[in-house]
Amino acid sequence: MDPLLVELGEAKMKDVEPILVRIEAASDDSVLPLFRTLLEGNLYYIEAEGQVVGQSDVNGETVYKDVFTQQTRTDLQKGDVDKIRVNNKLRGYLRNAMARIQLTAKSPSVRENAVRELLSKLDDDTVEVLEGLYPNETNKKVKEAMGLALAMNTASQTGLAPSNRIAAIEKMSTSLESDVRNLLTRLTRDDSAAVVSAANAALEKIAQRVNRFAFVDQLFFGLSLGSVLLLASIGLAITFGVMGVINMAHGEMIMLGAYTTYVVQLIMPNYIDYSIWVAIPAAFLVSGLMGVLIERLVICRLHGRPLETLLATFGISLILQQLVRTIFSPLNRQVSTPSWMSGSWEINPVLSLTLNRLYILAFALLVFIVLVIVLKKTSLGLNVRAVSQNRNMAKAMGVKTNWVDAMTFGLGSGIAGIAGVALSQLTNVGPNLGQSYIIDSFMVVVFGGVGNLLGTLVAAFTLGIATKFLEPTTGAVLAAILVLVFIILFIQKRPKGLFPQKGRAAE
Amino acid sequence: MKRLTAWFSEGRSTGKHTLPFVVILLSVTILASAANLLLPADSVFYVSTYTITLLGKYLCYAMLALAVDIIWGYCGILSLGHGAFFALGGYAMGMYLMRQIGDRGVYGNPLLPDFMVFLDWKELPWFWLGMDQFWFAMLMAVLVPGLLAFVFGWLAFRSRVTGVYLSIMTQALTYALLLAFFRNEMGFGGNNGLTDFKEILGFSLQADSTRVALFLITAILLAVVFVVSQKILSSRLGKVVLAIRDSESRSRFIGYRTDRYKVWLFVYSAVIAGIAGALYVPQVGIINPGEFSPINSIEMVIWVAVGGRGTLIGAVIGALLVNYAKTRFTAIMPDAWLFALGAMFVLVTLYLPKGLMGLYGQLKAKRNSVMNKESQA
Amino acid sequence: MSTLDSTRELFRRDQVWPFLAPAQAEVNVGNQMILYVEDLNLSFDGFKALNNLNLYINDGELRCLIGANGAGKTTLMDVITGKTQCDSGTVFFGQNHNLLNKDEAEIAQLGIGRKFQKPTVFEEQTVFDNLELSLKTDKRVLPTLFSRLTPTQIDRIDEVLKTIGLAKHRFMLAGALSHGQKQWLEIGMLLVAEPRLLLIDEPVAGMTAQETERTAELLTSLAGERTVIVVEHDMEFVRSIARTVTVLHQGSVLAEGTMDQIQSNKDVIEVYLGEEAAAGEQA
Amino acid sequence: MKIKTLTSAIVLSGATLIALPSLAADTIKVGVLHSLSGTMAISETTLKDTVLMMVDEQNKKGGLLGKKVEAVVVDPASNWPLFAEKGRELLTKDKVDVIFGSWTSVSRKSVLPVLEELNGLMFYPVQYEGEESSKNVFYTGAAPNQQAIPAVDYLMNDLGVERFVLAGTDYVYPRTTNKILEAYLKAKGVAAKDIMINYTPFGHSDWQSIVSDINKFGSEGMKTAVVSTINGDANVPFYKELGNQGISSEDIPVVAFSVGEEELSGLDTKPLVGHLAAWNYFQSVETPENEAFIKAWHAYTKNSDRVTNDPMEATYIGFKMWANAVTKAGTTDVDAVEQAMIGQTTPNLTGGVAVMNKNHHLSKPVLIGEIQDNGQFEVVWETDGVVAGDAWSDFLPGSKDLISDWTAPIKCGNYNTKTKSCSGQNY
Repeated sequence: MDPLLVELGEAKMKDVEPILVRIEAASDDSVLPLFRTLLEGNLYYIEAEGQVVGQSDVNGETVYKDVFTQQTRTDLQKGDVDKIRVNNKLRGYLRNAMARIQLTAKSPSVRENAVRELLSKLDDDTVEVLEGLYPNETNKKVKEAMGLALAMNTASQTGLAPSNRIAAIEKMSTSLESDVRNLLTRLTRDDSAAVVSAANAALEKIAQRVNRFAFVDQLFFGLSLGSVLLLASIGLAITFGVMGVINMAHGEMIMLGAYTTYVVQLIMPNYIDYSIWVAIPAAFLVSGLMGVLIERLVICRLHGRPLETLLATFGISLILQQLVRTIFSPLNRQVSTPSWMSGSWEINPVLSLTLNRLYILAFALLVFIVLVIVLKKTSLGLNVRAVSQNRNMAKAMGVKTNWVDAMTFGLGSGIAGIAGVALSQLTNVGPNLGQSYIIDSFMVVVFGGVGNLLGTLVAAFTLGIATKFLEPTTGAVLAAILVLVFIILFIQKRPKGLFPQKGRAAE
Repeated sequence: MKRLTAWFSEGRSTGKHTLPFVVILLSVTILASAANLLLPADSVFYVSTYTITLLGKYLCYAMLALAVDIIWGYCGILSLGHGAFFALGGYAMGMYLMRQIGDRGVYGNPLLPDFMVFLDWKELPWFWLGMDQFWFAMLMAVLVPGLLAFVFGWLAFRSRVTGVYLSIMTQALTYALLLAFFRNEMGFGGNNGLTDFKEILGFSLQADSTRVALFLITAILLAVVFVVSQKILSSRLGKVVLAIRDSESRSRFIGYRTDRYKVWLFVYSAVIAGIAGALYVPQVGIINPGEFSPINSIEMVIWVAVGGRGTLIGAVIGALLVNYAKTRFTAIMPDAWLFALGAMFVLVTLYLPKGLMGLYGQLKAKRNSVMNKESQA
Repeated sequence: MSTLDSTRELFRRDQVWPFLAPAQAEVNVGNQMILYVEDLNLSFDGFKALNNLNLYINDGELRCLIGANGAGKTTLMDVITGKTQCDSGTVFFGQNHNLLNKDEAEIAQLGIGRKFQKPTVFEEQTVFDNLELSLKTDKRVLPTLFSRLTPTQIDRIDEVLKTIGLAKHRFMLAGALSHGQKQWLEIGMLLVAEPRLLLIDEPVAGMTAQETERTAELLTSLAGERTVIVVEHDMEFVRSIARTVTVLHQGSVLAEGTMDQIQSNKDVIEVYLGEEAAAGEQA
Repeated sequence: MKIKTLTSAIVLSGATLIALPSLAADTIKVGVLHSLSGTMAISETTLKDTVLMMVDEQNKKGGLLGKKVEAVVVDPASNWPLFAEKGRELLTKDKVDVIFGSWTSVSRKSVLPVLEELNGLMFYPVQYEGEESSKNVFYTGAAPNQQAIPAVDYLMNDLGVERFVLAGTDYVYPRTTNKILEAYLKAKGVAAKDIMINYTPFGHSDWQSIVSDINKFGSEGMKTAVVSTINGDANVPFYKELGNQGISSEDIPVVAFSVGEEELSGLDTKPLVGHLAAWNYFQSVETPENEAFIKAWHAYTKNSDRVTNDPMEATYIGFKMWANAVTKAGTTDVDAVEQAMIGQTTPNLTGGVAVMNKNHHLSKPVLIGEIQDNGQFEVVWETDGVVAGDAWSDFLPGSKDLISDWTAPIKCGNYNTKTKSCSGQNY
């Protein structure tokens, strides 16, 4: 083993693969940590000793550990080691090699994944191994996967009798794996007519199911876009809908929230996973306070002049943008995704929902519900509703309208800040972040009906889903244009949006 | 007495700035042009072509501000989409200038503009036909914005979409057009827009004399638009328009079909914006979808707010002043000019709700209040 | 109006086709009746503002409408002037003008003028301009653009200015007038438009006793030549001008007759005067 | 009274606009025409700083022709017509001798007529779509054949890619690049059904459907790669979506032409490891020149975390060559410098020597790098020698007969070799 490691450490990248083949052939599953470390790009070579070592980051410090024994090597410095580099080709090889080794792993899920990984690379050796393992496999799922692999092998053997192959094809037709579909597509060009028709039938059967899942997938995309729109516009629904203030700086409140996330992660670089939980209240406070400040300094002097709040807040948005540009530079800032939010929830081979979007969807709904409760059940909410319906009356009843205005605006802005935390997980954190959402937000609020939170919810999801279902046929740009034109026409038909306020009070 | 009353009610106060404005505008323009063409470049009074082009651009913006003011200051319709009409007028002119290039484009194709050649288009799209004729292109420069304003206005005003809703819808309109013109498939040159113009009516666009001529034409047209708008707004129609701004429902109850008045005024305003756009393009040398961006349209509103809405002269002064400030600021403090610009908007809305003209009016009113009282008695 | 309705309209034999009829056709008051309101229904979010309301007004009459808050007085005016769409029913102006398919401006041009509860005048314009705008003229866009004041029109405005006592303030901005003066200006705007039918909502609110008296005089002098409908809470005022009084209650007509008849009507005493008294005590 | 105020206001503003002619030409002026605000500020401010640093260094070496070099910075604010206006301002008011500027194609197209009218000189430091060669512009960024085509070659030859997704932002650079690549791929025998082309608007942020389409396209049994000409801001959400949908670089590698170190610095790179980019420069390349450059950059910005990137190297090469050409010509006169520029050489920061060709484009090496988890690139492939920039692509029907040659006797930016004629020149 050791001479091979020396070779590995000193080889040029293009010579590495044959060495890895030899390492794989010469060893058992004990080589797994080596391959894994190499795959992650953390394998280093100690030239002086002819040994390899794994590097990892613990609380910001570089630590070296022996790959096989996991013992920490404190004697090594950065200069003593050279990185063993990998490229995509090697990564592909490593992944397959690990799968081959893991076919006999203890955990059934690892075994199943290994089998699925190998579906696309069914060479004779692998098939032989699988055939040996199949009869003794106890876990149902793993056995199914192995059966599928063997069926694929059978189906692709042109030398076998068509009846055997057709039976194998039928077995394959219950699978949604893309490798299965690719194989079946190849089989439709087979010499045997019976095989061709069986493959076609199987493909059709699979296609039906795939289409069903594709629909679910698209629906999820729509809901996810809707949740982003909801988050971006819900703060506006309060400042614009309840207070009648056209806050052009709303987008910048979102931006502040996103930058707050960045700063929080900067302060606690080793606790990225928890940073979101700190960032949410922090962003709420930062944007909320900024909102209160803007309300007290500018907006409270513009009561009853809604169109002029537009101009003043536009000025504010310019100032805020330039402010972050000056403080944080015009470059985008890096916000990391916590590990629990990365990746996706794989329901089956054709349907997987990305976790971050799933969380954001849930988060948007949660924010919405909390907001509704705040407005319906708390005394602040009561005051807010009273002021929005009849300012003078509320004043006469002893409501401190100034205070309520400041709090309402702060609440709306704070929620925009929270939206910024969510958006920082999806898109750029830069000075232009807010700009890209402001128009969409206004569309959502107007479409839903000003002053109606439920309307905002329905409008956000309607627009999100509509956009996503239009996109495949029209392309992203045309879909956006069509949605805008639709809103323009819709407002002509129903000038007060989906859920208008009715009766004399609305006049 | 009667005749006096009639005269009073027709040529009232709003018109008093017209004559001085036209005189100053035209004399400054003519002086600047003469200084550019006749004086040697090293003379102290020489006006560089850069300045001429810059002034020409400002005047286009002033005309655009006039259009915004007519609809916002006088009728209370806050349009956040006037950039769309401006840009459409600009595109009509741009298409004409594009066709004028003829076979002098980089690919030497006599019919197709360069961007169509490298997108591999085989023939001219239908909407480019006829654009090689100056009169037709100019007709389109007013017709297309006018038509769009008519359709949009007819739909919106008839359904009584007002106030904030209308503003947001106009914003949506210009945003939708922005996205559409960005698409290369649309046949308007995508993000790059139309540029690299050579000639207008056979005159080279790079010649000083052409630039000066364009500048003069812009000034004259601005004066014409100013006078015509002044006349319209001081007619009874102008009073109806003001009435609609103050109380639209009352105007309806005394028998005015306010939707038609609003559509009419909206179209008029859009046509002016279109003309401004058509004049703008040959002077700055490029038209691209950026002109449709909602931010631009908001900026126009701000020019008017700074100058003072509800007075035509205010709109012009606002446009000139803000743009001049912008030019200066970007040169003097490139890193901080957005602070200055933003602060200016906030301060003007807070402390000068009627803009600079309002401030001027207040100062004058204070001084004259005593005199007025005497004359009334 | 649905397509079916408009098609039906085409086949009516008692009238010319609507699109052939001149828009400004004279109001046909053949039966001495100028306003027909029949079976009017309207509800806001379940609340029945108008409930099978029937009302007929004679040409040249001065009619007072009274009723408690929410009885439907203002809503009725809203429906007549086209501000609010009703759910069902018919409203005809004379025999030949269906008001329900016209908008506010058309109705105003037919000769129905309205004064609101809260005086609404064009505050940023002078008293003179306010009246000029209300003149009975061609109110289409282009004629308005090229219109000039004729000497007759100026005379007419001067006359009205005198009537409403604002002759001195003709070049004052309307916004600078007192509340009472605004009321007068609004009445003046009605007068100068020479309407056939005037709908006047609480004309004397905010007026001094003297002014109230003058208003009463003015309204009675108008009746005969014009038809006037007045909504008023001030019972003294109503008594001073009314010949016929209609009492509305919960969106329909409760009683109709002379003031004395009304005051002795049992139902009215119960629901209207009773409430009024109660309200008076509270205040 | 009011007339007076008005007159004085207008006269005053007019007077300040009239530039006082610069008193003495004892400095050599370098105009910097990069957006410092607006959407492009993200990319362009770095280049402004680079030019300022180069000016600084030049002055430390004693300036040029015995004179001090002075930078004049203006902000065109990502507003394309403003590029023309500010360009004119630099040339007529500030009388600069050379301009370093522009990033987007449209900004270059906007300022181009002004440069040609006033006979200015500009260095354009960004990779672009080609199809242009002006007497007044030197293109120090990559032309498509110096970036796109080598990258596709690498994908086909080294990674065995058979299917291609050409994804780009909808503007002229991606459109042209993709047109060229499509023609090139078809010439290499790739079937039309194996090429998927997709365009998205600027700043596109919702990539769910497109990434899922790419995933489907890539799971049909043939090795697939994405060739990305997605612009600036849209990249972050694109890569995030790729990572979240579990598309790793081994499954479907993405090779990008607009993603460099600067863009990666705003990105959590862990999910991107292994994706590719093609450039003429990477910060990670270890040469003495590069090390010195990075050191100088960190010292100048007083920030050792600032990264360097390809357009910075292009600016560096452009500035060096211009300084040499001025020295060689002995004057800053545009025509003389233009002729002196052709044939100029400057060592690349990545090794080898860059040469300015007759078509105003550079010969440079092409590198392909894989993204590492530290936000840097690891070079996985490079061309053997330098590749000469091609102003007119051979793969576009409109331009295959065109060449650019700014030396006598042709002296033309778009010379048709078939008709032997020169078209579309503005000077």
